[in-house]
Amino acid sequence: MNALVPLLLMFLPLIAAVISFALPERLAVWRNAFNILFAFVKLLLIGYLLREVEAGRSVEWRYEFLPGHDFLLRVDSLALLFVTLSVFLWLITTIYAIAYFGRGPNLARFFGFFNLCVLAATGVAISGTAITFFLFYELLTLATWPLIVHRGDEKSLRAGRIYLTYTLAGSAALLAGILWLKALVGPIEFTVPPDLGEVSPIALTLIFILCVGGLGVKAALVPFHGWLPEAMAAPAPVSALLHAVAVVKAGAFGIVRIIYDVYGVDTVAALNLGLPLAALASVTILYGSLRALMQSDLKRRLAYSTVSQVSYIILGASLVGPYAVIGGLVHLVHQGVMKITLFMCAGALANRMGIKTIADINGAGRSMPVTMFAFTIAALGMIGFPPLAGFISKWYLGTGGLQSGAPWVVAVLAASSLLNAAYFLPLIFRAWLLPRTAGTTVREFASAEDWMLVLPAAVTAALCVAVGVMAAWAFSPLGWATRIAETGYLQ
Amino acid sequence: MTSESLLLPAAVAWPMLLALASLTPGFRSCLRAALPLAPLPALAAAFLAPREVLVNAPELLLGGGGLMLTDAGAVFLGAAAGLWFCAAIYAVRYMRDDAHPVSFALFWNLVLAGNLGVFMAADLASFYVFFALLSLMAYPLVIHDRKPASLRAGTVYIVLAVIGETALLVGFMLAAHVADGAIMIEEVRAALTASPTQPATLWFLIVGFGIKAGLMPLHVWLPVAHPAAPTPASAVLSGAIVKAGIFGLLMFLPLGATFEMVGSVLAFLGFAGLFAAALLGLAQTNAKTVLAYSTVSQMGLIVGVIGVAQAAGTPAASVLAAVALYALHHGLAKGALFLGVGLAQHTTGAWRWLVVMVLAAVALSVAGLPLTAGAMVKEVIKEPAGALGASLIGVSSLTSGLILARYLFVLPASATQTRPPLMLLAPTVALAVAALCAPWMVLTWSAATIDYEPSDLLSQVVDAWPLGFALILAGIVVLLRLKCPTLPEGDLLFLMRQGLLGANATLRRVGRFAQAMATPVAREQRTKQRGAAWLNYLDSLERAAQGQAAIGGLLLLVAAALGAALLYG
Amino acid sequence: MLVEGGHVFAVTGAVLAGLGFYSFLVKRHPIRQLLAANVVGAGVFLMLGGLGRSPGGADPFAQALVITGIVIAVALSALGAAMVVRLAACGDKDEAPLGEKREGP
Amino acid sequence: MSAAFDILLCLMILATAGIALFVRGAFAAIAFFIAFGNLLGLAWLALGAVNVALAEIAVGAGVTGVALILACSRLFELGDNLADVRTPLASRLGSAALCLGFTVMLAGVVLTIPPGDRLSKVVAPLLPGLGIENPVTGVLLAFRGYDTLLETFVLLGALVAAWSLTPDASRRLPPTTMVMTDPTSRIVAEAFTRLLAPAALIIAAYLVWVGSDLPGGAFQAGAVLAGALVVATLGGVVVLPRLDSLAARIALMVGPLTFLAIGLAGAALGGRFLAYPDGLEKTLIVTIEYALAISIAAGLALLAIGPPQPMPNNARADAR
Amino acid sequence: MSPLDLLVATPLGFMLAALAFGGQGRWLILVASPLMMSLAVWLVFLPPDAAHVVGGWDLPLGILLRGDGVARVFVLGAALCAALVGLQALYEFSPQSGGPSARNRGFWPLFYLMWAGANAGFLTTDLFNLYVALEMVSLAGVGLSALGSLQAALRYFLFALMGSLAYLLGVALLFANYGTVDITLLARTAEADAATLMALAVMTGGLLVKSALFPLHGWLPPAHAAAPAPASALLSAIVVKLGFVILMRLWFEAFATLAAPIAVGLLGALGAAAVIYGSIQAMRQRQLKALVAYSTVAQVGYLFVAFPLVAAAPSAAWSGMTLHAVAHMLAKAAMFLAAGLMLKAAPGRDIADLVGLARVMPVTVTAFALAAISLMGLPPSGGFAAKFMLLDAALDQGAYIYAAVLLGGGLMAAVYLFRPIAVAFSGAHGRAVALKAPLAAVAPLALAMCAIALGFFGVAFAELAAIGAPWAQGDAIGGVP
Repeated sequence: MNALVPLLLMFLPLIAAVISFALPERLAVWRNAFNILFAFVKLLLIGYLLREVEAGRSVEWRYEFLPGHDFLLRVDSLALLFVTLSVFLWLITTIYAIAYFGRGPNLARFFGFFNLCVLAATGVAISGTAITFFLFYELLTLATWPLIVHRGDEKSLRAGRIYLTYTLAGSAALLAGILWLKALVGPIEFTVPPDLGEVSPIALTLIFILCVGGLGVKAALVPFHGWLPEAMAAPAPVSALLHAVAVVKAGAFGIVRIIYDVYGVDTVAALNLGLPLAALASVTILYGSLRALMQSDLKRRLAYSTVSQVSYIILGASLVGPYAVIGGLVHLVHQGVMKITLFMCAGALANRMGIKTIADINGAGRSMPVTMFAFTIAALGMIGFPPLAGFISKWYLGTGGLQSGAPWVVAVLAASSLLNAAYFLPLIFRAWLLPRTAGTTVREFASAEDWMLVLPAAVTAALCVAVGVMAAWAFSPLGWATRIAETGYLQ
Repeated sequence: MTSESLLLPAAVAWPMLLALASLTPGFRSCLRAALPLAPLPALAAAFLAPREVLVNAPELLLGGGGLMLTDAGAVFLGAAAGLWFCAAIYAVRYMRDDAHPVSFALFWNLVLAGNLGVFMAADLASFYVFFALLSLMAYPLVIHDRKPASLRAGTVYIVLAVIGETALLVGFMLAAHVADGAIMIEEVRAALTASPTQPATLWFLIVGFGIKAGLMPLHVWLPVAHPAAPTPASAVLSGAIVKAGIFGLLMFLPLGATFEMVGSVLAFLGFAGLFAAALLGLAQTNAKTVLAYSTVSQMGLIVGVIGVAQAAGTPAASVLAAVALYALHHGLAKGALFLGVGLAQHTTGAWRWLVVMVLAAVALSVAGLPLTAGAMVKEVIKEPAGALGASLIGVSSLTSGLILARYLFVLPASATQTRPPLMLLAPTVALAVAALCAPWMVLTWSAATIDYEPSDLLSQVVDAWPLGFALILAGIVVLLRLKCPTLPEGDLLFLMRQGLLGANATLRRVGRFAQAMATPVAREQRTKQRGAAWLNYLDSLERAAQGQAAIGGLLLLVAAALGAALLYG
Repeated sequence: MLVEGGHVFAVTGAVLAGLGFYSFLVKRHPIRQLLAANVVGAGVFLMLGGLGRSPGGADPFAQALVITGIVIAVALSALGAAMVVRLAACGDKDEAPLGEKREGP
Repeated sequence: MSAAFDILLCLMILATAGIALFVRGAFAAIAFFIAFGNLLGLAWLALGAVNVALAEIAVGAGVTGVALILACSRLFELGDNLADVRTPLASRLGSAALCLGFTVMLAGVVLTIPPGDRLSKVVAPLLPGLGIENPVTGVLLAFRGYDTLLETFVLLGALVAAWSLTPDASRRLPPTTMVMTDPTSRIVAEAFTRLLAPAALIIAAYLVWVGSDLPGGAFQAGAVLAGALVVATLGGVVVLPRLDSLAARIALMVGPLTFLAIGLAGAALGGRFLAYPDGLEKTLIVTIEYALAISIAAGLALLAIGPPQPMPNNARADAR
Repeated sequence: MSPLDLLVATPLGFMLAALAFGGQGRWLILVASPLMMSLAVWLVFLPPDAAHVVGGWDLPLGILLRGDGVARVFVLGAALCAALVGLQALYEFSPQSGGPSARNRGFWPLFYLMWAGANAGFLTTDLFNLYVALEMVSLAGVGLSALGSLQAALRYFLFALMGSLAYLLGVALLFANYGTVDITLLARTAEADAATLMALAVMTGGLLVKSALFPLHGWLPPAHAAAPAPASALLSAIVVKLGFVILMRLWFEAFATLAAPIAVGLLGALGAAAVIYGSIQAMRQRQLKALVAYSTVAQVGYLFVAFPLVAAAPSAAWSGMTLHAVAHMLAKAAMFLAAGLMLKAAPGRDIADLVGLARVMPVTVTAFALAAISLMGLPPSGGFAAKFMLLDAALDQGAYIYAAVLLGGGLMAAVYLFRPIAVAFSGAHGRAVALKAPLAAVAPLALAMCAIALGFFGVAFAELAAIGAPWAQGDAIGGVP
């Protein structure tokens, strides 16, 4: 029975995608119902998986799809962390997307590819071998491209073009890296770290650079982050789920896999690859925040903030200390929850009140209080305001940095927090305190649709608070990350 | 977990509950009425709650944390709760026709919760949570009336508050690292005292708490922000919230160990602040600003004493009790004085003289008039301050006397009303009385830790010469109607603002320049010309490939090449 | 090894093939190129025949191959001729093929 | 002596080929090409391959020659003066060097291969089983029957491709009524056809019949018949049917159809595809040969004449 | 009654039937497709050493038909392609779709002729028989491209003629030298003397023209671009592959011992040049079908890049090479059919005219996109599996240049293939008009789905392709029954 669950996890979004593609526009109601239904079923599956993995039973499905290479879907605790995050947030964003679009053109196509994206994201999470990971990693690019060019205007086409140039080049590098490593040590299975003893260090370093470079594109590390702000031309649900959570996390998740499951902690330390990566991540953190400060468009500011926040995860992963790993992993979840709230609120503001730039947000609090409240909580969380999610991950990253002998990490975190405050607080300040200057004033809950538009953001905002406050709870993301770190990597 | 120990979490949870309640529309009407209820559980906790008992919630925050009341904490808690209670009653009447009641009630309660929580936190995480709640949620109070001036003040406040928060976060991380992962405050402090940490950890903590406590160079926001807030809020800001900074220093500085350099610098900054702030206060015209400067100077005194204790390595116990007592007295007194300003606006004639008399009594106590509680607490705090410190404290009564005289002089005249409303008068008087008697009561309770035997009356009077001199000076000024020079509200602030504006302008210019450089348009032209050259080469290659001659010729060429390769292969 | 009878024809076949190739490359008109192709084919078949010569007569297998080759050659040449004529007649009005008259990128 | 004759023959072949390839005028080139074909036939006779000689002269020289001449005449009328545009010297020199090298290498390689009989010793013992003596027909129709089957379909395919070129309008026109333009030559052709036709028919029938034992066979017979047909059309005696007319299609398909049917029958009766049940080989081979002869005749004739021309040719004929 | 013969005889029979029925000949495809598909499937499930001599005449006289791995895979691929292209042609050349009747009548016989020729070529091991099969396929190819542009067809004819003559010359030399034209016998007796080397060189030259490798590709783009969609689909998918299969047989079976690394390296180099040249030209095309045609030139390059990889480590790269060929066959056919439909709906022939097509004809654009995914070698497609196996082999052997070419090629393919897709996705308005017959898009979609499905059956495909492969049997070459 256990082998079937990952397969089911794969087939559900596939069926949903096919249904979404097939149903004509006038049966949109049915399509929405199906999407939400499948999201719930998937959530139940995740619940079952949680119980299984907790009880220690291994859940995997293996099939040799290329001579010498297995297509392995295995749900280990790390995979479960990312899967739970993406499945839960997919449910939220589906509801949000339904409300956001209402009756637009090409929606069947949108929801079809939307489901394919989640299939790819789940696939990335529960892939057991390097080639399976690559397969879903590439599928993610293919599934997200149509969503970026969904509107079909010149801007989104240009964004799509840039997105493709970056991601396809990145995945080519990744493929080269994986295959080169396979040539040296045979096919790579994640939780069975290959013995890299007799492989020449130069080759290992080059392979590491190739793999991390390839993954770095999706994880928006500095030289390769160009596509993320451009991808903001896509509609809000896309930027919310994909460019804040699924796509960007796939890159970071991949890097965690490479560092801990392929190379292993001691090899990375021996080759001292950890520090340069940490340095690159830190540069990205600061650069991202600085560019966010200079942006005048709301979504681009959030995009640059994503660029910097994702590098927290990579920073944590590359510092190879117990606390740093926990910090990185837990930020994987926290950043997802916070950023999706921000994007959903930004989307709701843009959709209902036409707020595009920072100046338009004046007095938004008065006409859309709940959305603005959620936005404020998520923004405060990003800054690291204590009880919220951001603080927990910053705390672990900081102490982790100190623990693995890199005190400058604390300085980076401090500077980044200041920059975060510098570009988030004015937003909150304008929204709540300044009077409404431009644009329409609209009642927040005019129709049922509005409930579905605002509630998701509220739920995720509440999640930010709960995750932060209840951090020490066994089943909180922090508890889960600690368990992963202890069992998985730091015997 | 006896019922009393439940008081601690209740003290914090109750105000938060009220804050949430103020958000629900139904509760709008009795919003302000509920304000005084908020600090009650905390007041009860200060007296009844068992000391040194950890009330922990394992799942919350970083796990293992919780609330615990220490003796000094109890004193601080009691003082703060009392002050909040009176200010709340005052606010009920004072904020009756306020434009933004919901925002005031919401943030008032949140700041209260933060303030109370800081004194009870047992672990780093909860301490940091309450401290952040306290400092960030106070911002809306500062800009409550939305006037441009208060908005500017608010900006300064929030910038420095955020910097303080970040410094504190870094300090806590370094401290936790020194205590290799432990997050309970005692363990952290023990680790700090035991191991010779490099001073960086301490400096971050000092900066973090210094900003809140108004330490000299970091005090710039205080004289600008406190007056901007509505009167009850200013009272609380100066009376209770500033004490959080002091409490933080007490909690985290390794008082047992001797840290020469850190201690002496702290002492110097403290005492410098004591005198400079007072003198700057004289040059102000707004009563609340004068009081704010007086707060800065008093806090300077306390920090100076802590600095000396840190340098000398005196054990923590004695310092804690003395500072707690002093803080108690200063909090209540400053609260009364602030409320007095609001009250003065509403009284004329005979009542006004009564109010002035009460305020004068409190002022004299703060200045250290012998036989008053002020003198007693000054005496008590001289003990850990060392010889130089004690004499400085003695002299300081001159400057504090002057500044308080200035305060009385610039008290705002009343517009119309003759009788002061009871709801405003009662809390001010209550606070004044509390300020004068509470220190004595606390002294008796904690006799074990503080041995204070009042010296005979004559020597006290002799020691009080600076105060006498100050009174004489004030008298002369009043008689000759001399005009004091006036300064803009924030002193250092003015310079910093110019610097900031300049930096911002250059940053924006750099940003525009980088943008221009990287525009893709320029790049595309360049590639176009270069590309055109080999494009037509490609076309000619294609035409040749399709040409007639290619048919046979190329085939034979390829065949020949293959043949050769086969031969020599 | 002395040049036996078969070699004479084989060599002529080879020369014919060479000449045919040269003419194919030099002559621009398709009809002349068809003609050249036929000559090359004939040359190859002659070479095959020559090498298959033995005192007892030509090798039947080779002959069968040659006959099949000749028929195929004629079929193709006829098709080629028809196409040339058709191209000349309609001047290729229907679709402008690519590569020829393309006006650059 | 015969060696001298061979060398002389080869030199003449090379000479005619050279002229055919490089002479300026198109018609002259084709004329010499036909001559070259006949000389080639002689060469095959010298090599002892009578079948091939027949095929070469009838098909190689005959039908190809006719097709090229007709094509040239039509091109001439369509205004393409078949002028030989001179290719630039550089490419001529280049290709000359290339071809020279190629020829020398080829000749060298050929000389290293000792001429000699390859498979005749293998073929000889199997022939009696088939009941035929002519080894070439045996190879063609039995041992390599598969090749021959495919080859007939190639012929058919070429015809279909040629005919699919004609635009719709002229589809219904009969294939170029290539009646001679000036009356005198038409009379000569007409008379000659009257004389030639019956002879050709007899020769063809004889060739097919004798093919199984003596040199001859379907292809040669078909070519002879095709030649006769072409001359008849030129003389106006016979009007070749359109491709989509039933008669033409039946004539064209009878050969491949019978060959395929017999092949499949062989497979169906338990043996293998194209395996003749023993005892019936000769009869089957002969029937196939006859059917093929007819189809090849029709195919080659139609191919030689080429697809119908809507253009001036018919017009002028009617006008006059 | 073995599929080895029927696979050739049946299409010939249908050719005759199509000729006989004339105008109504097009409905025959409805019978022919399922019949041929079942025959191809039957071939796949024959026992591994299934081979027999036509007519019972043993080698060296007779012709050996052998159903080895390569044959089965290519016959199945060709059957799938031809069947579905046939169904599409049913719609394309139907009278109401306005196709001139002459072309209708000409298309079907040539279609079956090509199918028969391809099957004959894949199954036989006799070099002369391969010559005849080559002629059948080239003739049909010329005929089909003549339906498009005569000039391109004439050039293709002359190229093909020259290629065949070169090939014939090689066969003649081999027969003269060894007395046999059968690959299995040659494999045993071949040794590196001058005649054989020259024969191999000249034959390879001829076959390179047939499979349009880079310097000799001149004839392909104009012919494929101008021909009607089903014709260009057949040309790109099947015609190009026969030349390649014969080269595989020559270089890896008949003259495996002679294949000097330098020579194979030269082929690899030409392949790499083809990949780069084809991709760059494809990027510069403005017309959709020209772009797809040049993509064929590039993809053929991949096949020849695989040559040195197979020569060095046959077991690893063999299935990659064959899988790439079959995946290209399916994907290219799907892409040409889809392109044809899209150009019918679009106002012009240029890529810029495809605005808004994704909304108007979603199924066709999806087929085009899926085919593009396979051609780019992006997972989960067959193209990806093939590229992966080749990359795997290349990196195992340390052939980093070829690995770089494979990866770079994939990226360049992405550049030129995403351009039309992006235009199709752009513009909500678009002037395109919806097609009347939505069913027409079923064929390209089915083909594209097969190309994608290949990605999941890499292992099964590898085993199938390895049946009777020259390197698999070690010494037992050519299982003569």
